[in-house]
Amino acid sequence: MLLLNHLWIILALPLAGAAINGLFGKRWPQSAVNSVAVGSVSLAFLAVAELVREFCRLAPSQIPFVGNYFTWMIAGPFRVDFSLQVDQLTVVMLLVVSFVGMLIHIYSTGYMAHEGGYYRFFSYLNLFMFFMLTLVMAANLIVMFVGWEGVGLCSYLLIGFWFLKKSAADAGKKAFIVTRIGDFGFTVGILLVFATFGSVTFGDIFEKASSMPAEGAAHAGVLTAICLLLFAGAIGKSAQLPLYVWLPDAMEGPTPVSALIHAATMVTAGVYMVARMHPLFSRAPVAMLVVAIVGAVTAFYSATIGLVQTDIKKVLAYSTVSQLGYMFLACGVGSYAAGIFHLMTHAFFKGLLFLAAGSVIHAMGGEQDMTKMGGLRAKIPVTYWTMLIATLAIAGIPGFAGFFSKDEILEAAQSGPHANLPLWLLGVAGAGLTSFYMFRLVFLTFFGAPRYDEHHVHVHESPRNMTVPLIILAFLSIFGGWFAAPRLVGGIDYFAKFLQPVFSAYAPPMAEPAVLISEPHGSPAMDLLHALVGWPVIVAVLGLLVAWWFYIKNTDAPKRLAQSLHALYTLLLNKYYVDEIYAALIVRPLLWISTNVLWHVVDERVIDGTVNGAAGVAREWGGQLRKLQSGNTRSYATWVVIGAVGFTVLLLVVLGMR
Amino acid sequence: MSVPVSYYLVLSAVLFGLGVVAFVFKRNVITIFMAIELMLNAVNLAFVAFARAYNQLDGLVFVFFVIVVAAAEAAVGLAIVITLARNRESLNVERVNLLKF
Amino acid sequence: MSLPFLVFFACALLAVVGAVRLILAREPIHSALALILLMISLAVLYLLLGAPFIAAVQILVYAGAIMVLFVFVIMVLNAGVEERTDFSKIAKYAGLPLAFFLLLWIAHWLAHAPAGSAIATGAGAPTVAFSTVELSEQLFRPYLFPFEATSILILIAILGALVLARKEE
Amino acid sequence: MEFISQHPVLVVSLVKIAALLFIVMTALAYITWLERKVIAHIQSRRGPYYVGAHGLLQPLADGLKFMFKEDVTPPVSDRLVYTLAPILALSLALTAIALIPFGPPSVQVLGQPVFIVSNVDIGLLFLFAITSIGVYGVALAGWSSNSKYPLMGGLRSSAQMISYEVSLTISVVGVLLLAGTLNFNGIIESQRGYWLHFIPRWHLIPQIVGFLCYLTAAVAETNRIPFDLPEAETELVAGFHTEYSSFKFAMFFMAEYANMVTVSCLAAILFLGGWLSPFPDSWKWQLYLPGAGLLALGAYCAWDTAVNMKRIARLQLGVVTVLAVGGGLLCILIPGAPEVIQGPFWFTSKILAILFFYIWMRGTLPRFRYDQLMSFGWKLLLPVSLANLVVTALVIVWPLLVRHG
Repeated sequence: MLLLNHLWIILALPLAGAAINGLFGKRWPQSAVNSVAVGSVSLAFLAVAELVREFCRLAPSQIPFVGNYFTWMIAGPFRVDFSLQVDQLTVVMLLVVSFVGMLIHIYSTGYMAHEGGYYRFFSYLNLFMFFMLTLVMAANLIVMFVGWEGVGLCSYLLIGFWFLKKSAADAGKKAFIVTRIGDFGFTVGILLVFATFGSVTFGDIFEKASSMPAEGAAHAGVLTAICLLLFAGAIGKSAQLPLYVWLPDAMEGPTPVSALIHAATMVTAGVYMVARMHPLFSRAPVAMLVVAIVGAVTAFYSATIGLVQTDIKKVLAYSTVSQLGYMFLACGVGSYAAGIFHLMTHAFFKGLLFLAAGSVIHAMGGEQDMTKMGGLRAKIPVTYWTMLIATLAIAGIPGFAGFFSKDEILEAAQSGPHANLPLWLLGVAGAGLTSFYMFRLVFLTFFGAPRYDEHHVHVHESPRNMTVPLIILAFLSIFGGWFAAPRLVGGIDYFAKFLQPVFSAYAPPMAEPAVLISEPHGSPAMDLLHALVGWPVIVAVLGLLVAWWFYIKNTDAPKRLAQSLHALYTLLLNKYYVDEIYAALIVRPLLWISTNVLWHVVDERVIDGTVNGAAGVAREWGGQLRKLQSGNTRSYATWVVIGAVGFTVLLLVVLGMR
Repeated sequence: MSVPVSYYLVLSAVLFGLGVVAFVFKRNVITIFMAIELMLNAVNLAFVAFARAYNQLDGLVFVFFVIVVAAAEAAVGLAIVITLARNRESLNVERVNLLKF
Repeated sequence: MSLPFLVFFACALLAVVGAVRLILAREPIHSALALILLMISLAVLYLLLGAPFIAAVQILVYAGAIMVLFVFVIMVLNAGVEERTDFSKIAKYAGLPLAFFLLLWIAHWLAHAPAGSAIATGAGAPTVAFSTVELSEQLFRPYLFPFEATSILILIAILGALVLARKEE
Repeated sequence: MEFISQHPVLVVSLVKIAALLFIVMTALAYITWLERKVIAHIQSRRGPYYVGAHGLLQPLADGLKFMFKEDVTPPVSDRLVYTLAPILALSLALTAIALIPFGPPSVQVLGQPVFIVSNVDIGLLFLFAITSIGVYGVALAGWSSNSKYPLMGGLRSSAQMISYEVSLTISVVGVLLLAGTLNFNGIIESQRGYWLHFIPRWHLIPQIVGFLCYLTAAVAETNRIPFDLPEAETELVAGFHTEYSSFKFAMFFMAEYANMVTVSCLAAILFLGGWLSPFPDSWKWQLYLPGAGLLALGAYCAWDTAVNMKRIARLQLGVVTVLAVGGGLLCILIPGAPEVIQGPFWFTSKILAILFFYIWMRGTLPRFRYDQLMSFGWKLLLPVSLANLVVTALVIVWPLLVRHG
């Protein structure tokens, strides 16, 4: 029970790593920095493993297991303890975060080997791990918020890691500011939670919430408000419509960062939060619906943008957005387990995709434009195979991790308790598009003739410390989803079963717990068949074939299509001009106001005026008083006397002390 | 029949006032120091008078301390005066006006 | 007119004369002498107030040490007649009147002390003198720390005086 | 009249002061005679001889001479201070003596002790207070003469006095610790009793170091050889009183001897048991010692008159003889007189001894150099007296420490 009683160790390890590297790493050799960074995270992972072992020993009554470390703040009824908790959901998140995080750390030691600010990078990375773990282990909203903001900060720092590059710095700022918009909602949500439940601790909140009646669409109340506000935060963090714009730009950061923060962990925080707050969401159908709609629409919408992007990382970014959309869709239709399941598998294959892309970019010497690649299959086989596996996984080809999770989501949307056919259609369409643009990526990158100058670019396979993580993740991208395999033959979804206690604990009476067993279609074989030839699979294969037809069979088709559908093409290519619209509608007015009102009037006139005025007055007085400083001792003495007399008069006359 | 304490206090006040006047109007640094001593003496008298009035010894103790401090002050002050006279060939505070804006 | 009053007024007169002389004298030495006169008469007043120890210390330290130091310095520097420069305006028009105002005010205030208050009642000779033993008790028990502190102060003063007065070669 | 009856203290005190003044003045005069004689004999001369038998009238003559000489006051001098200085010197010197108890307080008239003018509770402190002011006489004299040598002399002497006053005071504190009082009678009483039944419990024995320090410092305080730099003839003509003449000079002169007497008295009181007899009370014959002494003196004078004296001198010495014999007989025959006379007798004899020691030193020792004087005072005398004080304090406090852990 070592770690259960000392949960803080898991947090302390990466924090220590960050501190050490940040403080001393500058003078240390890379090897030292590596050992500190990777070592701390690996230890954290081992700690998590041990924690899981101990966790499994716990009796159901002891779950969630809460460790309270110190009282952080007390203000009247408002009391915040620094407390951490462990339940099945936390365990899943911990495993994903710490394991993927560890792999990416290892990968980074290779990828960043030639970069300046090596120690800085790893210090930030460790810090991120610390905050992410805090986020998932938090036992109350405030601590969770700390982690929430912390990861935001690290994301900002890492996106702008090459802060000399203006685009990178801007991207960092953009990410920070855009997510801040969502966080505002989140903050207000927390306040509202406290106002409603008088506590910020999950346990208390859920207890009180479970006693409240579910709010139907007719009478949406405080719960709905809370959920929507919290979801606003999730939108910002997880880059959903309409706040997704920061994520594509975030690709300015180093690729491992994209993999860790903007694919595997941080961006999924929103999903985790929604799942964590499910007792509230389950009682706010309106909010649920909003979540589902936003998710589905985002999934489809960003997939369409992904179709035409040529920057390899941008494609992956949009696909991330759309996959996150799927997760929210799952939560929205009440199948939190599916959402978390997809979160996990996504962490595996999307992390893998990014790392592989990074490996490609590494091999191409920093080139990110797919139109300048091609034919890399033979030159970097490991990268090719791993990336192919990941693509199959994300495309939802049966047998791979993505298939199971996505299938579960779509099924929940189709025939779950909150089934919603339009959303399901959007999801399926999105799946097709996903499959298309992913295979487009693969074909453009690895197949066909090289479109780059072979004399200048010396393509080379990445070093061992980069390829090994790829292989491990590839393995997981295949088998990571097989917990749910039995379901297809009418068996049990072990993953959902594992999470079931969490999601059924405070489930509202009306809504039965998340799907465990699909409704029987007769024999297991039929079930399997039905699953394998379900719409998701069909559209996935379609997407694959279309991509093949376009980019292998006759490669000039895309251009022709682009010309024939020129308007649509440019629209997509420019991401629906969303950035421009935002700029026109929000950014410019804001800038104008802050320049002409806040800056030139408020700051210059009012504030500076006040300050300078005060200074001027002081100077004026000083100039007058200076004359007293005559250097003549006796005049000083006189002043002393005058003062004494003044005091005496004060005492005797004014205060009348006789 | 003995002298009321208030008489002593009045005397002390008078002396103090004269001390202040001396302090303000004398020019010789040494004399100004003497003026300070005079004021201290006046205060001492008040102390003793009060000690007598309330029959408490603390007043005397304070006088004791005042005298000690006065001694220290005189030692240092006169040392300063000597250096001053050495450097500026004058004891007139009017001449000592470097401490100016 | 009983003896204490006689002594008091005599000494008071001497003291005031001394103070005035201190102001009017132009020779620093005369000022010093005036001050010594004042101190001695104060010592007598202390005796009258029944504080012989303080009286002795007053003469021993003030008249016997401090003023000797003054005289000594005056002699060493051979301080001549102080030249009369014009008063500083502030001193003339503000300081002097204010000082006298202060003076008169306090005097008036004290002279009209409410009868029966501690300072209005008689004090001095007839009542028993403060015993030196008790004073030392006070000095070495409750006031021990300040006492030691003053000793340190004296030490520092000595060092400071040495440093200041040393001729820099 | 009723005022006087209200305050018998005043009357008695005034009488005592008058008597004391008369005695002391004459004593001073004859101390000068004694000094000259002793030094003369040390230097194998005869000393004053012609004015009266054995020059006994010499002091008188000197006094008259001082009276009738012209009193020169330098025109450039600061008149006030110039005249003030000698008065200050002498008056203070004499005032100090008023605190000295010449005999036990038990001897009283009108309920007032006879042998002490004012028995102050903290007499010692007062004595020091007064002597400390004595510096002004010298300093002011030197300054007011407005001439170089006196100024130098004044500076020197004031510096010297300030310096040695410190060690003087500190060397005495040891005795105070032993006695536990500042009152002279108390201090003397604390020395009553005997070690081994015959060694008097004088502070001299435990405080021998203090005693030596005291003597040295005292000599310096009184500006006498070997510390007589203020009036070092060879360097400063006559030091601070160079410009002084006639009676003002006489005043300084007397002041110096008065100071000598004072410090001797102090030494006797503090270290030599004041008016206590050195012999155990059980030895009754000591009651008749004073008378016997006088008779012996008378006898010698008679013999001298008969053998050596001629004409007028015979008469003079005859008078002395009669006085001595008469005094001796009175001291013995009047009932109670021997007891009464005891204290003063022993006290004066002790004072005389110390004075003789002074004169003796003057006759033998050379003069210090100024820097030697200063370094001796600050670097040797002061540390030694301090050490003596500390050791004494420790010895006294030790038992307490042992008892209270």
